[in-house]
This record gives sequence, structure tokens and C-alpha cells, in this order.
Amino acid sequence: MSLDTADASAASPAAASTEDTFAGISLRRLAWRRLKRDKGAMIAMGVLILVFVTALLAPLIVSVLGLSPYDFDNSALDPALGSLPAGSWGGVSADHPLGVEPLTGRDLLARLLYGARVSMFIALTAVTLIAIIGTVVGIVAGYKSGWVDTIIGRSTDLLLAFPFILMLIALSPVLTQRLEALGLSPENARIIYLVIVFAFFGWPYLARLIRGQVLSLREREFVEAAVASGAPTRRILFKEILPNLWAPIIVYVTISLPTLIAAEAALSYLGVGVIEPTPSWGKMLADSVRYFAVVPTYLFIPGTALFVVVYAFNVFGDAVRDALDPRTGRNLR
Amino acid sequence: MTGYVIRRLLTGILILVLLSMVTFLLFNALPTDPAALTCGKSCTPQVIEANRVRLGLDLPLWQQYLEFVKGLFLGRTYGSGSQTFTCDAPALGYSFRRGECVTPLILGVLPVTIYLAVGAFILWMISGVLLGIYAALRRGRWQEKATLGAALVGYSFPSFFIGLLLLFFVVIKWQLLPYPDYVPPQDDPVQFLQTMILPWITLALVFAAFYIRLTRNQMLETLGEDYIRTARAKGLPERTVIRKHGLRAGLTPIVTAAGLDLAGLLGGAIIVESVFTLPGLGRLAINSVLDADLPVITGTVLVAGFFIVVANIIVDLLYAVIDPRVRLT
Amino acid sequence: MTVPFLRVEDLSVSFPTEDGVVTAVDGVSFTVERGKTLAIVGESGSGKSVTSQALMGLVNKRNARVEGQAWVGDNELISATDDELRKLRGSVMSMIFQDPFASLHPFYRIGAQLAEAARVHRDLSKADARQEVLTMLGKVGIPNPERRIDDYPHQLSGGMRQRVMIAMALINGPSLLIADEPTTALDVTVQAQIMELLDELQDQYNTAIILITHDLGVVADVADEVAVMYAGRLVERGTLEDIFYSPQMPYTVGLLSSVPRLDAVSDRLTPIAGQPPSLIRLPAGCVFQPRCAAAHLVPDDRCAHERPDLLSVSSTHAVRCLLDLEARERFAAESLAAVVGGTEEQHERIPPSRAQDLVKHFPITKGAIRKKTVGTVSAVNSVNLGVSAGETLGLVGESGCGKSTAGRTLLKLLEPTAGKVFYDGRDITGLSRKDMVPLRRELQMIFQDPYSSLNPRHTVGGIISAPYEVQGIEPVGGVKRAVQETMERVGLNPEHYNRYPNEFSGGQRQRIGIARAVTLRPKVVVCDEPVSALDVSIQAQVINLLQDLQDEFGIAYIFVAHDLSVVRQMSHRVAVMYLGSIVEITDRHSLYASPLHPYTHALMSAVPVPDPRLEATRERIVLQGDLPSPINLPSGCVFHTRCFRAQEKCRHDIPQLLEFAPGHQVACHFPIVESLGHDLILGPDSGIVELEAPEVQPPSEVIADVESAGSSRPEGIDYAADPNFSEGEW
Amino acid sequence: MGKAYKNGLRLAAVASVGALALAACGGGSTSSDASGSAAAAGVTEGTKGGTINALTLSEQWQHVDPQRMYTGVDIAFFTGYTTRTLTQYKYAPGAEGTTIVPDMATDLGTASADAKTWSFTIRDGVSFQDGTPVTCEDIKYGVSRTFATDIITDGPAYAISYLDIPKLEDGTSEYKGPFLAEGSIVAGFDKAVTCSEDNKTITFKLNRPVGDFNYAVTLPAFSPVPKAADTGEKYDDNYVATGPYKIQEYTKGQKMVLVRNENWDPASDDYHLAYPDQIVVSFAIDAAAIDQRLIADAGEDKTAVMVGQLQPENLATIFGTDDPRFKDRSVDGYDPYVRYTVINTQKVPNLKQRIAIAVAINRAEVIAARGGDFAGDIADGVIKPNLAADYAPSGMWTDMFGQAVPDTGDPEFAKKLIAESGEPMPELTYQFPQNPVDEKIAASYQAALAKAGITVKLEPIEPSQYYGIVFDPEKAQALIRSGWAPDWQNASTVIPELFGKTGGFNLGLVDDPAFEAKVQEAAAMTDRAAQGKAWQALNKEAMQNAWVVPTVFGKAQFLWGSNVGNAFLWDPYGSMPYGALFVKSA
Repeated sequence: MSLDTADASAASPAAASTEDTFAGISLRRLAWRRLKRDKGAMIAMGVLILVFVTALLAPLIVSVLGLSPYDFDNSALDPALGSLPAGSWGGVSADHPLGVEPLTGRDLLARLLYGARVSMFIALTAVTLIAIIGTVVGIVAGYKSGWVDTIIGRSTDLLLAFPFILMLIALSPVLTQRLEALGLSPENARIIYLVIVFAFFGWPYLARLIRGQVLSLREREFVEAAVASGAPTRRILFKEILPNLWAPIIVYVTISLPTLIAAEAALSYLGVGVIEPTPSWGKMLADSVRYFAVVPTYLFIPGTALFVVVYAFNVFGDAVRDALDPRTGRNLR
Repeated sequence: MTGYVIRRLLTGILILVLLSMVTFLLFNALPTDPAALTCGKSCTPQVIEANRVRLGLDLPLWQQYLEFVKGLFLGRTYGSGSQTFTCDAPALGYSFRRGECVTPLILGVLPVTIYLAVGAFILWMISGVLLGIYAALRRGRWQEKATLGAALVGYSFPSFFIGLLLLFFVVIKWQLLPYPDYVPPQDDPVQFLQTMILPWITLALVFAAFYIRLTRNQMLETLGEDYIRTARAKGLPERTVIRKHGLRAGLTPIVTAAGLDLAGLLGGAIIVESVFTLPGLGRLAINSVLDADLPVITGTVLVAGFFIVVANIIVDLLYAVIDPRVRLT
Repeated sequence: MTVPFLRVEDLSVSFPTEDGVVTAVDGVSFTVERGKTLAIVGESGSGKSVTSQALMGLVNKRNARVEGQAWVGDNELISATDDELRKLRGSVMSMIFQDPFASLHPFYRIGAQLAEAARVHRDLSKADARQEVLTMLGKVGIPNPERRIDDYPHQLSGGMRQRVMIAMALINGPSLLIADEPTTALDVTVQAQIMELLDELQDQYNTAIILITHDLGVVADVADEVAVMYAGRLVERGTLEDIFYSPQMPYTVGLLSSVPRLDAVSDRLTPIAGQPPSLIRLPAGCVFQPRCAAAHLVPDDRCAHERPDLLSVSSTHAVRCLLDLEARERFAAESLAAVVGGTEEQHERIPPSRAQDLVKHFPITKGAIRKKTVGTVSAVNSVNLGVSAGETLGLVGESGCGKSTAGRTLLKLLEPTAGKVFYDGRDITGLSRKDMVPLRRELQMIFQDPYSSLNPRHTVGGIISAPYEVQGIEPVGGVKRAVQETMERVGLNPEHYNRYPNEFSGGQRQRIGIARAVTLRPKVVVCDEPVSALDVSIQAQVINLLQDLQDEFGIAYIFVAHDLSVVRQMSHRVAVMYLGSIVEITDRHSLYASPLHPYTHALMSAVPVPDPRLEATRERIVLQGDLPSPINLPSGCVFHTRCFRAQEKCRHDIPQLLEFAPGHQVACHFPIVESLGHDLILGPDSGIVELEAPEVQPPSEVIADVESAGSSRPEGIDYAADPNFSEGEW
Repeated sequence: MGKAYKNGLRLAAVASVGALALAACGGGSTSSDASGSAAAAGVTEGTKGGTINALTLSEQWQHVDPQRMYTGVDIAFFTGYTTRTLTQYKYAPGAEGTTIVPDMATDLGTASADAKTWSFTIRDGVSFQDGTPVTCEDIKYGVSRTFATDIITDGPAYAISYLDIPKLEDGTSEYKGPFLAEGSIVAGFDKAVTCSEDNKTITFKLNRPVGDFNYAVTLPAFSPVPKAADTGEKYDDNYVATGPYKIQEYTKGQKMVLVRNENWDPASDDYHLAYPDQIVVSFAIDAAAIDQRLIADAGEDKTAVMVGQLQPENLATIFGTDDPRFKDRSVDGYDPYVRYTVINTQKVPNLKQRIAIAVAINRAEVIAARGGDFAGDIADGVIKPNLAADYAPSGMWTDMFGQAVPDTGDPEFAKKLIAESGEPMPELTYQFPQNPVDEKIAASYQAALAKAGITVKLEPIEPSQYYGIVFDPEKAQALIRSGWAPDWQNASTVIPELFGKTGGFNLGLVDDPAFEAKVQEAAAMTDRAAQGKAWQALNKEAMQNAWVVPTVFGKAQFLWGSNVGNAFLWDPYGSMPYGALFVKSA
């Protein structure tokens, strides 16, 4: 589009040189140092670590507490109330610290902990796939202009033209049955399905982002320097360019994670997400909304958990972005 | 410019064609026999076979696809003998589950979705952009922190959760509004507003949060540009600097996001329509998925895709109008 | 004595940051009178821009503390309210900025932006404002103002944009104009246009000008008074004569001696050692002390402990230095004496690397799916170059002339569209990327931007050792040792092996880039504007380093730069490029002493020399207009559109590169042979008409390597070709 | 044969619990001398005027086309308002509601001695909504449409199975309906259904004695369609009314508005009460919303009725306390359903293993998951106590298997049985329609059977595809969730259907010749008391074979607006008596 800026870089060094005066440290340590200074981010990180650890150790915690996410407990229900939890606060008791699920009497704390595992697993796996596919495709498209870029560009256009949520829902019966045909159990098939479609429809965004970054990175002189020293393409892509993409990738990942957790919940709400007996926060929330008026705690427990984690991710993600963005904070102006 | 528009339209059409092909293929990969779905309970293999022929489901897939495309332009006639009926062009197919042509079915629910999307769009654009600017202008002060903090909270609530909370508090607990029960605005404007206000707020809350952040970042970036300094150096009042020089440049990227978000919603705000049981495109879509109503699924996906493709083109053109540097070639 | 129009007293600006308080401007005082120009000189970070922005009220007071006093006429600026300042801005005082690309609003037509500036301060009707804008555009030399007024900024060239900026600044006839590096982003020919324009307009409006610049040549050209800033302080202040002919502050002396000069050659520049200090952790004593070559002359280490005051030397001259007057003057005289003098040496070696008929075109493509070529950028057209071991070939020209492209094509970083590239006698044109790998060891490159040329995610060690890794070379003693040796050689602390580039200053980074390029002891290094991003003092350090390395390792440099002074300092031979073609090529002495091509001539006359007296007497040829687009090259001689000697012939016939004097080739129908004096062997005004039986070699053998060509013709003269004869084969 | 489960499942899928549709199977004693003028005897006299609002989760009615209509609520609704049938069930609570009264016919029909020929005479003044009188030919045409099974889908097939028309080799009728231009053999149909000279009396010739054929004609499938207005597939949208109301607006997914049909002559109709001026159906309302609106009982919702059932989470609010707000506008009673789980005999041929499954299931959890006390009672067979004559406790959970089986299941007993079975227990798959309640029951099954060492895989199925899959022997798995309501007040519509070789609902693929013989024998019995004993025995035998595991004898709960009169649980369709509803103060 513009030729006129091609040579503009020839003589405007002044902007960059203000950083000269700072004896710096590595970018990673710098980012970390900035991150550490952000109290909100540290709290958010604490929350997230706590959630991860409890999710990871859920079986242990649950068995120590003598709970089970799957066992029905009719004794905690009141048949005369249509199987609502017996007692106040949604059936809170010594046996069930957070109360029980109506109709089944399953323990809410145990399900919350196990649900975290499922929600986190889906979000983390999907985001990993997105990061890998999006990065590789983005790098290739950005570095290899020409028909490779054109084809990748058109494919992402096509994918982005798909109404995402609609496709997620519409494809669910088709794909889960295919997955089950491969021998997966239905509950696992749903989880894998969610991971696959999240990844499938999620990577184009990252690929575009990465492609844009690569387009500008490959004009950077250090890439030319690598070419000038005879480095093969592979080395240029993965040793020279890739390390410079960590910041956008990390930022994208931290933005995507809460979105994916919320998306899993929304799909479960719509009835195409995780299925019984697997607990997930979305599933719990979907079930609980109907009990809002009669058992409010049932709604608030998974709702609060979901909100806190998504919020923590968002706070943390913002902080990471700020920390990784060289433009924020440390300029003289 | 004209050449660009034509080329963009052609690419858009290409994408729609690909979209329709992929959709068609994907959904015909359903394990259920579409012909079997047309004949109800008292079904015999003979009836299924007869219906298969009647619906053209016996043809190879590519031929079915061609029939579908033909139907888009020429309309489509189903059935045989005395019991034929026609879906007028542009025919997206015929739903045997609902006994209706898909196009009028979609057109029937589209207004609801349009009202929902446009109303929410206006709400969130106004609130999001204004608050975003506000935050940008109060950079580093508590007002910015408060605005952004609130935005982050809004951003962190899943939309269905916000919707349900609103529904339960506003409608059930406090009974400030009657239960949402959609009527077209021309029938009963008051009830229409009563029904739409919560869905609008729900969507607006979710999106406004995003737009506050986006606008603030864009504004800060723009306000750091050299030409803003030039405008100040000219002695322009701060108000003019921000309104005339800052806003226009700062808001340009927001056009892209806004256009695509609106298009996405026009393709069906599935979650909000479900929460508030609005009879819109999204609800139609999810119901047809649960019904395995293939023609309707294909139709809604295509219509939603159409909105996205068109929005992309419009956004690009708009961009060229706003930013004279963008040359459409 | 009248009260000066602008008075600044004890101005300080400080910013609190995460790392501490940055005092960007510390107690600066100066005055400027109407019609006079004060130049504020200093390296980046010296506080000169912040000073000007503080005066304009453009420093955000929420982020910064501004103290002191400043009067424009009767208006005190520092204590003024935002609104009072706003009313002064654009009317009484106005400002132009460095980057004309970013300083105009991209969305509004220039006419509207100008009119806005006028109407905000004056009650003008739209029509009147437009009329005024048209007049103003005419005054700043925009051709066809009626047509241009409705252009958007992006439709204008950089020079035109800067003219628009000037028009905007002057539209309300301000009494004070602050020009912040107004020509830094522009080519030297355009810089000359702009400086001339400012000069004219100053006379017209009787404006006081504060010119902020790092270019001492520009200062010598236009300033009346000079203020030198260092680390936020004014370290010396005086008239032009004071500063250039009796500089007192060792820093000023250092600046003057470290600038490569167009008008003089020295074997070696005298750089200022070290780096500018961090504004957060300033030295306790004189801020310049750590770098000061004269600090040891002051007894008791006072410089390290005592902050000197700005003391008057004469009524016009003040300096901040603890050295006594006599010592200062002695120091200055000694330092500056080294600037002039130097020898020309001849290199007669076989060129290891050369290009023949090199053509590089970039297709302009269109279409999303099926790319079709709709045009071609002719970056390089039939260029012949060669460089010998131990020799530096300078390649100069304005931005966009194809010099970088030529350099890169020579290294096969770009694939030539036509022509051949030879290395070590071997045609390497068709070699694949893989086949090139072993050659890469001997062909290296040094890049312009020390920020972009180092991968920020790699350690210094990783960056410098990359060539070893790629080439699979395991030096004796290990890679790390070899790298550390190189680091030491280029002046880096080997202990910084594991640090990241962002921990280094621009100059140090450029050393890292140089270390990477030379660590494998290459034979040929293309240096692409290696010092243009550096401050003057650092620039000199790097130039010296490059020269030392050449002497030590016998490297051949192809030195691409736009700065003729730097090229002169560095090069043995110089090729001048214009729009993808070499218009003149010869040894530096001949070129600078007697440029034959009108373009070279104009280029050199456009470069301001840091010598006010010389500047005052120099005749200047200001080229008109901008560089034509390389997409549609002018017919005939590509330079004819801007050439002051162009005639009808130039429109049609493409001039060939011919040898007009020994080793001096020029592509021009009407070269400035007047300057050639006794070497001239051609007819006085024809350029190409009379020939002595030329020994025409087959074109494929004619390379632009003067030495080798010269050596084959012992007479060392007399070579020119008949264009009719050779046309079509060149 | 009526199952009409589809609608319920689909609704359930979207958000709600359980099935609410009910089979189009009436029942009760035949009293052909019932007086036509007694139509309103079972209900209070109402006031005219006002609007009744019906709220439903469904996007649309399953069908409006009378020949395709087969869902309980649909029939209850349309026969109450727009569609006249020859006979119809009386509007009355309790057992009285299952008696039939004449509607379009002058009486309850005249049967020949062998009950193979039935005649009905149309009353004077019966007309379509355009004023054209309804004739015998219109009814005959309507009945003929049933045979066009490719277009007239989903409807009951009584006409096809009862009418005396020759069958083709593949078992289908030789007559293929009125839509085929050629190739259909009309003669047989014309012989089986005849009209009198005055076109007022219609006579059906049946291929077997059907003593209660006048119950069958309560189905709209036997109602008239004007040939000229028949648009085949599209008649679902362009229905021509005969009742006191006609369709003014029908926007699927939004609403239907019924207004008075000015060509309906009250003099010709003793059955319809036609109190309100207008009936508005709002579609696609969230089940929770319907409940909340009716609980709130505000504004227009005071005259609202629910088409579905109350959601379990709200039952405690309404019935748990003696809240006077709900006392007079709610009902909690038995529906016609028995819910059970089929054990596929092809997948689990070993009897001991089937019994092991039955005893391992935790029925208490199933009831709890269905809503505790409101779900119903623990079932011990497929015959429900409503079928008074045919029901007797089977003893399944007390001594049938040699020891009592607690409601919570007995995993140890199950393990013992598996050990005795001599074969390893196969891995089982449980198929169920995907909805919140069945999912939880599935989870309970999985857990309970796991305690007995039985591995169960879950296979949730999109509700719309559920029966399509489980009816396919290739796709049917070991355990299949199901439910059944009798078509008649006679277990002859239960045992043969569920366990007979040709039974229409033999999901377990039971193939037991000895049992089959006993079924045939019982079906042929004319002594109702003896027949009842026979069904009781067969029910017990089926349980002994553990072909199914009965879980719940179901209950239903409704709530309606405080300004609605004549609302109660109407037994024949397990729904509101729509035609009797009125607005108390309009």
C-alpha cells in the first residue's frame, strides 16, 4: 500500500534512544519485576495458583474430607420438598461443607473441586492447541508470503466467517458421535469435542496476530543478520522470530483462558457442553439457575467460583500485558 | 475503489460459497438419516424411501448442493403429484420438522434478533465509548482505575450469568418488570421495551466492558501521537484537540471491532436469546440443532456467515472513508 | 540594551518515574531576541526537546514538575494557566517538530489543518482563512497551492509536509518559533531547502527562532547564538563565533572534534569517550566529568566532586567548567588541530567482491488471490561496483536512491533481477541459499538500527556466537572464548556475555552488531548506515572502530550512508547513487575536491559544514523538488527533472558512466568539468563529444573498479565512450 | 399404540424435566347410552368472555393438521376449541372424565352385533369455519388422509389397522391415500368407509371386532377435512376449523391466537362450552419463566394456564407448605405413565444378570432425582394402579427374587446373582434422552451398578433422535430409558405392546413364544375380570423375567392463574380440560 514509508526509517533514531540511559536487565526479568509490583496481579496469581493446586489435588482433598463428587446422598434431601436439600443454606452440614445438589444430594464442594479440574483441563488444553497451531500457522504465513500466505489467509477468513457459537452447537452431535465411535466414553467425548472445536475456531485469531507480528519482525534487521550469516529458514523462524513472539502469545493465552472457561460454561448452559456425571462449573451453573429462588447457594457457589477465576485471569492477563508491553511505564515522558 | 468493492464482494461471495459447502458437508455427515427424520413415528422403510426421493435426498451430495444453490436463486419446488409446494427464492430449504420454508422462517425471527442486536449495540457503543474516553482522559487517576475495574468485573461475568442474575433479581425477586414475553414493537411498544430492556442491558454490559477497555487504549495511543502535540501547539482548546483530533483517529479501529461484533450478534445472540427466551435467530438455531433440523441449521449458519462477511466488507469500506490514508486497491 | 524577547530563567523540568526522579532540564537560562536564532545543541537525552516543550506548555504538568521562569514578551509562561498558554501557542509562539510524517493529522486535509490554526486565534471567515492558507502555502514554497490545499498529508513528500508544518507554525505570524530538529528526518537536499526557507521567513517575520538540533553543520549555517546542553544542563552558551572558534567546554570541543567533516579529512576522529550518563544517577560533580578528556587537568579531582557554575567568559560567552581559562583554550586548540590533516593512500588490490550490471526491481503486486504485477520499483538499475580487500567503498545518496538495496544485493541477501554478482572471482549470482552458506562466512553485514538489528531475546553471547553455530565452526578454545575476544576487540566488556541487548546503549549495541559481523573475520562487510542512528560522540567512536578493524583484518567495506561527511571520513572511494543508478564514482579526494556530476555537486553544497565562516561564504546549490518516484523513472537522465544544468538532450538520452579523469567516472551529459582543472581531457563544454580513441572493453568487463581499470591503462587517463557506440549494451 | 413421546422429550431437552405429553389413549367403561346434553355436567357453569392465556415451552404445536395430531395436550387443546370429533371425553375431574360423550355425532355411535361395523350420524348445523356444512364425505376424506403415510406423518394409525381394507404383501394397506395421482387402489377404502344417501351418516367396516371403536373416534384423525382446502403438507398451517374457535394467528415460536368462529352454531353442539372470547398461546417461554409467572399470578397471567408441568424445583414452594396462594389453583395427581428401564434381552440374555441389574438399581435415587414425593411412587410393574382391574402388586421388590430388595438397591445381592449366572457380566450401555433429570438418573445408575461390579457406559441421545435410535435394533443398547401410558383403560394396550413379539414398543426385543401364547390368550378373553387376572399374572411374569426394571408410577403437577375457572387434571389426556376453562371475572 505504501511505498513512501519504505525509507522513512532511515533517519529517525531519536525516539528509541531515551532508553539508552537505563542499564537494563533481561526482558523476562523486567516483566517479572513489573508484574511483582502490581499488587492486584499478585493477588490474582495467588488465586489462580490456589485454584490450580486444588484442582490438581482435588481427588486427594476430597478423599481426605471424606466426600465424593459422584455419590448420591438421599439422606441430605427432603423428599417432601421435591428433593431439595434438607436443612438451611442448601444443605450445609458437617458431611457437606458447601451443601448438596438438589435431586441427587451430591456434595457441592467435591463437585466444585472436580469441576475445576474439568473446566481448567478444557481451557488449558484448548489454549495450548490454539497457541501451537496459531503460532506455527501465523509464523509460516507471515514469513512465507506468496501463495502459502494467501491460502492461509483465505482459510482464516473462512473460519472467521463461521458463526462460532452456532457452529459449536451445531457440530456437537456430529462430532461427539464421531468421537464416541473412536471409543471415547460420551463424557470424555464431550470434553474432547469442546477442546477440539475451541482450538479449531480459536487459532485463526492468534494466527492473524502472529502473522502481523512476523510481518514486522521479519523486516527487523536481526532477521536479515541471521540470513546474512547463512542461517537456514528453520533457525530463523524458530530461533530468531519465535522468541520474539512470546509476549503476544502469552498475552493472547491469558486473554483466551478466561474466555474459554466462560465459553465452556455457556455451552454447558445451552446443553451442549459437558455431560453427567462429569462435573464442570458451567454444568453446575446451568443446573443451578433453576434453583435460584429456592436454593440460592447452589447458584452462587459455582457462579462465584467462575467469576472469581475469570476475573483473576483477566486481572492477571492485563498485568502480564502491561508488563510485557515495552511501551508502558518506563519511558521518560 | 469500485474495483476494490467488486473484488471484495467477489471474495465475500467466494467465502459464502465455501461456507455453504462446508456447512452442507458437515451437516450431512450427521449419523441420522435426514429422510428418516421427515416421516415421524409410524414410519416404514417404504415411506422413508419415498420421502428421500421426494426431497431429493437420494441424489449424490454434490447434486443436492447444486439443487440447494439453484434454490437460492430460483426458488425450489418440493413434492410430487398434486401435493407440491414451492419455497420462493432465495430458498434456503424446507424444514419438514416445522413444515415451513427456511427462508420465511428465518425472516420471521430476524427482526427480533435485529432489534436485540441493534438496541444493545447502541447502548454499549454509547456507554462503552464514552466511559472509555472518560477513562483515557483521567489517566492515572482514581476515576480511570474505577472505570477500568468496573469494566473488568463486567467483562468477567459470563453473559448468561449476567442475564440470569438480572432476570432473577429484576423480574422475580423485585418484580420491577414483567416476565419477558416478546411482542413486536408495532403491536405493543411498552411490552416490547419491557421485554427487550434486560436483554439489551445484558449484552450491553458484556460488550461495554470490552469497549471501555478498547476505547481507552485506543485513545491513549492516539493522544500520544505527534499530531496531537501539533494540535496543542497550534493553540487549539483541549476540548477540540480531543474531540476533533483525538476521537476520530482513536475511534477508527473501534469501527472494525464494532462492525464485526454487531454482525456476530445479528447472526444470533444465542445465549441471551436463550436466557430471555426471545424468539430470534439464535434460538431458532439452537432449537433446530436440538431437533436435528438440518435445513434450518444450514440456513441459520449461512445467514449468520452472510452477516459476518458483509460486515467485513462494510468495515473495510468504512475504514477507507474514515482514514484517507487507506487506499482501496 | 533592550530586553530580549524571550527570557528563560532557571528552568527545570523533572519527571517522577518508576526508577526515580528524572531531571530532564536543570536550571537552564537563556535569551533570544527577535530576528535572531538560538541553536540549542546536544545529544539525545540532553534535555533540549524537553526545554522547548516546557516553554510551549506541552509538558504534561501532571507527570512533570516545571520550575523557573520564562517570559515571551510580557507573558510569563511557567506560571501561566493552561488557557493563557493555549492562547499564546500558535499565535505568539509556535513550534515545528522533527517528524513531519507523524506531526500532521492523517485524517484531515492540510488546508483544513492550516485554516484551523488560523481561525483558532483570529476571527476569520472560512473563505478568508482559505485565502490566507493559500498565501501561506505559496510562501513556504508549495508549488500549486490551489491544488495542494486539499491534499491529505500522506499525499505529500516529507519535505512538503515539513513545509506545511512551517506554514502552520507561521500562519499567525508568531514572534517566537521553536524548531525541534526540523530537518533530521529529511534528506540533505531537502534539509537545505527547509533551512533556506526558515531563513527567508525569519527575515520576513522578524521571528525569534530556537533551533534544536544535534547537527553542528546546521548550527553553523543558521544560528546566531548557540547553547550547548548536556545531561539536562546548559554547559556552554555563546555566539556562533564563540562556540565554533573558541569553544571552552571540553564537551563542546569534543563534539566539534568528533564530527566527521566534509571540508576536511583526518585520519582519525577524536571521539568523546564513554556514554551519556543516566539522568537518574548523575555524577556527583561535573556531569561531564566521567567522559571529560580534560578533567585530569583540574587538580584535586575537583571535577568529580564539585558542580561547576555557568560562568561568563565574555559578554556573550558563558561556560560551565572548572578548568581555568588558559587550560581550556589550550585543550581546545590541541583537540581541534587534530581535525584537519590526513593522507590519501592508494589501494591497488583485486576486488574480491563486485557486481556487474546489477539490476534489482521490486514488483508491485495487486490482487488478493492471483497476484499480478502492476508496476515495478526500479531500486537498482545496471550498477557496477567492486571493492578490494582493505578498501572502503562509500555508497551515498538520498533515501530511496537504492544504495541499501545495492549493498544487500551484493551480499545476495536480495536476489538480483538481472546482472551478476562475483565474489572472489566466482559468479555467485545463481547460487542457492544453501550454496551461499559457506560464503556467508566471508560476506557480512552491519546494520543501521542498533535496536532492530539485535534480537532482543538473545544474549549478547548468543548473538555474536550465532555465526559460529550456523557455520558449524568450532574455534580453538571454544566459541565462548572466541566471542569474548571479539567483544573485547570491539570495546565491549567480555563479562557482559550473558546480558541482553536492552541492557546496552545504542553505541554499545552497534558494537555488538559489529562484533557479530567481524567475529568470523569476513573479507567483505556491507555497512548499511552503521552510524546514522548514533549520537555524534558515539558515531565517532564507531567510525574509529570500523577503521581499526579494517586495518587489522584487511576487511573490504561497502559503506552505505546518506551522510557525505561520514562517507568522506570512512571511504577510500565513493560512489554516488541517484534513483538506482551510479552517477559518479571516484576516490574520495577527487570526489570531494571536484565533484563532476551536478547531483554530487548539489548534494555536497547542501551539507552544512560545522564552520560558520566557511558556511557564510559557501555557495549553495539548492535542488528543487523531491526525488521522483522510482516506479516511474524519468526518461533520459534520471536526474534531469531536478538538474540545474539540464538541457533538452538530458530528457532523451541516458548518459553513460564514463571516465572523465583518471579513476573518476561520471554519468552526465554536461558534467561540471570546470572544477576538474588540469585533469580535464575532454572538450570544455560537451562532456561527451570529443573522445580520444577509447579503449573500449566489452561492456561485460567494464566494472566500476577504478583501480583495476586504471592499472590496465598506465596512462591513467583518457577514457570515455561514445554513447552512440555503446548504447544498448550498457 | 399411542406413544406420542416426542414432544415431551423435545421440550425436556430444552430446559425442563420429564415428558408432559400424553398418549391419545382414552379408557374407561363403555356406556353408549350416555346423554349428549350432559356435556357440562362434570364442571361448574362458567362466565363468557375474556382471554385464556396458555403458556408453553414448545416452539409450536406438534401438529394442527387433525390427521397428524397425536400428542395428548395437542388433542386436548384442539378438540376443546377448534376441532370437532365424532365423540369426545367428558369434561370432568376424576374417573368421570374418562367417559365419552357425543360431539359432532348425534350419539355414541351404533355398532353391529359383532362390533365389526360402526355408524355415526352427524348432527344438523355442523359446519366448517367458512359456513359450509360438514358432511360424511368430509369425514371420509379426512380419514383417507391417514393412509398417505408419506405426507401425513406422526398421526395415529387406527384407521389403517382397523378398517377392512386389503393389505399388500409387505403388510401395508393397499390404499395409499388421496394424494397420489394414480396407482392407488381406492375401491377397498370406498368399501370400508361409506356414506349414507343424505351424506349424514358415516359407516366404518372393521376387519375385527372393536367394541370400543367409539373411543377411537375421539381422535381428531377421524375428523373432517374439506377436500378443496387440503394442502397436504401445508394443511398444518392452513387448518379449517369446525369448533367454536378458529385460528386467527399462528406464528411458530411466538404465539397462536384463537378467536370465536362465527359460523359455529351452538345449537349443533352440546359438548363445547366456549366460554372465553379468545385463547392466546404463547410459545417458547422458558419453563422456569412459566412457573414464575404463574406463581406471581400478576396481570394477564391471572388467566393463564400452563401447557406443561411444574418444574420440580418449584414443587416445594407450591405444595410443600399450605400456602393459600396456591391452594385453589394447583393440582398434584397421578398421570398415566409408568417409567421404567428396558433391559435388552439381546444384549443381556442371561436372566440372573438381568435380575442382578434390576436389584442393583437405586430406585430411591431415581425417585429423588425425579423430584422426591412429587415424582410418584416406586413402581413394581408396568401396570399402574390406575388400571384398577388389571393391577395387582407384583411382589417384585418383596419376595419375587427370594429376598426383599430395598429401595436403595442391593448390590451384594446383585453380586451374588452375577456369580450365580455363570457368565461374566458384559459391559452395559445406558441410553437416555439428554435432559437434566435423565442425566442425573443415568449417573445414579452408573454409580449404583458400579457398586455391584457392573460397568455402565452412558449414551445420552439428542431427544429429537432418541426413539429413532433406540428403536433401531442395530443401535439399541443394553439399557434403555422408557415410559409408557396405556392406550386404553385396559392392559391389552400395555403387556402386548411392551413384551409381545409384534408389540409396537418392544424395545427389549423380547421373543418368548410361551409368553406370547399367553398374551394372545388373554387378549382374546371376553371376560374382563378373568382378563384382568391374566394381565396381572403376565405383568408378574414379565417382572420375573426382568425384561424391564420399573421405577416410578408417575405424578403430574399443574398450576394456573387465580382467575381461571374449571381447571383440573383431566384424566384422559393428563392435561387441563382446555375446552372447559373460563375466565372467572372477565
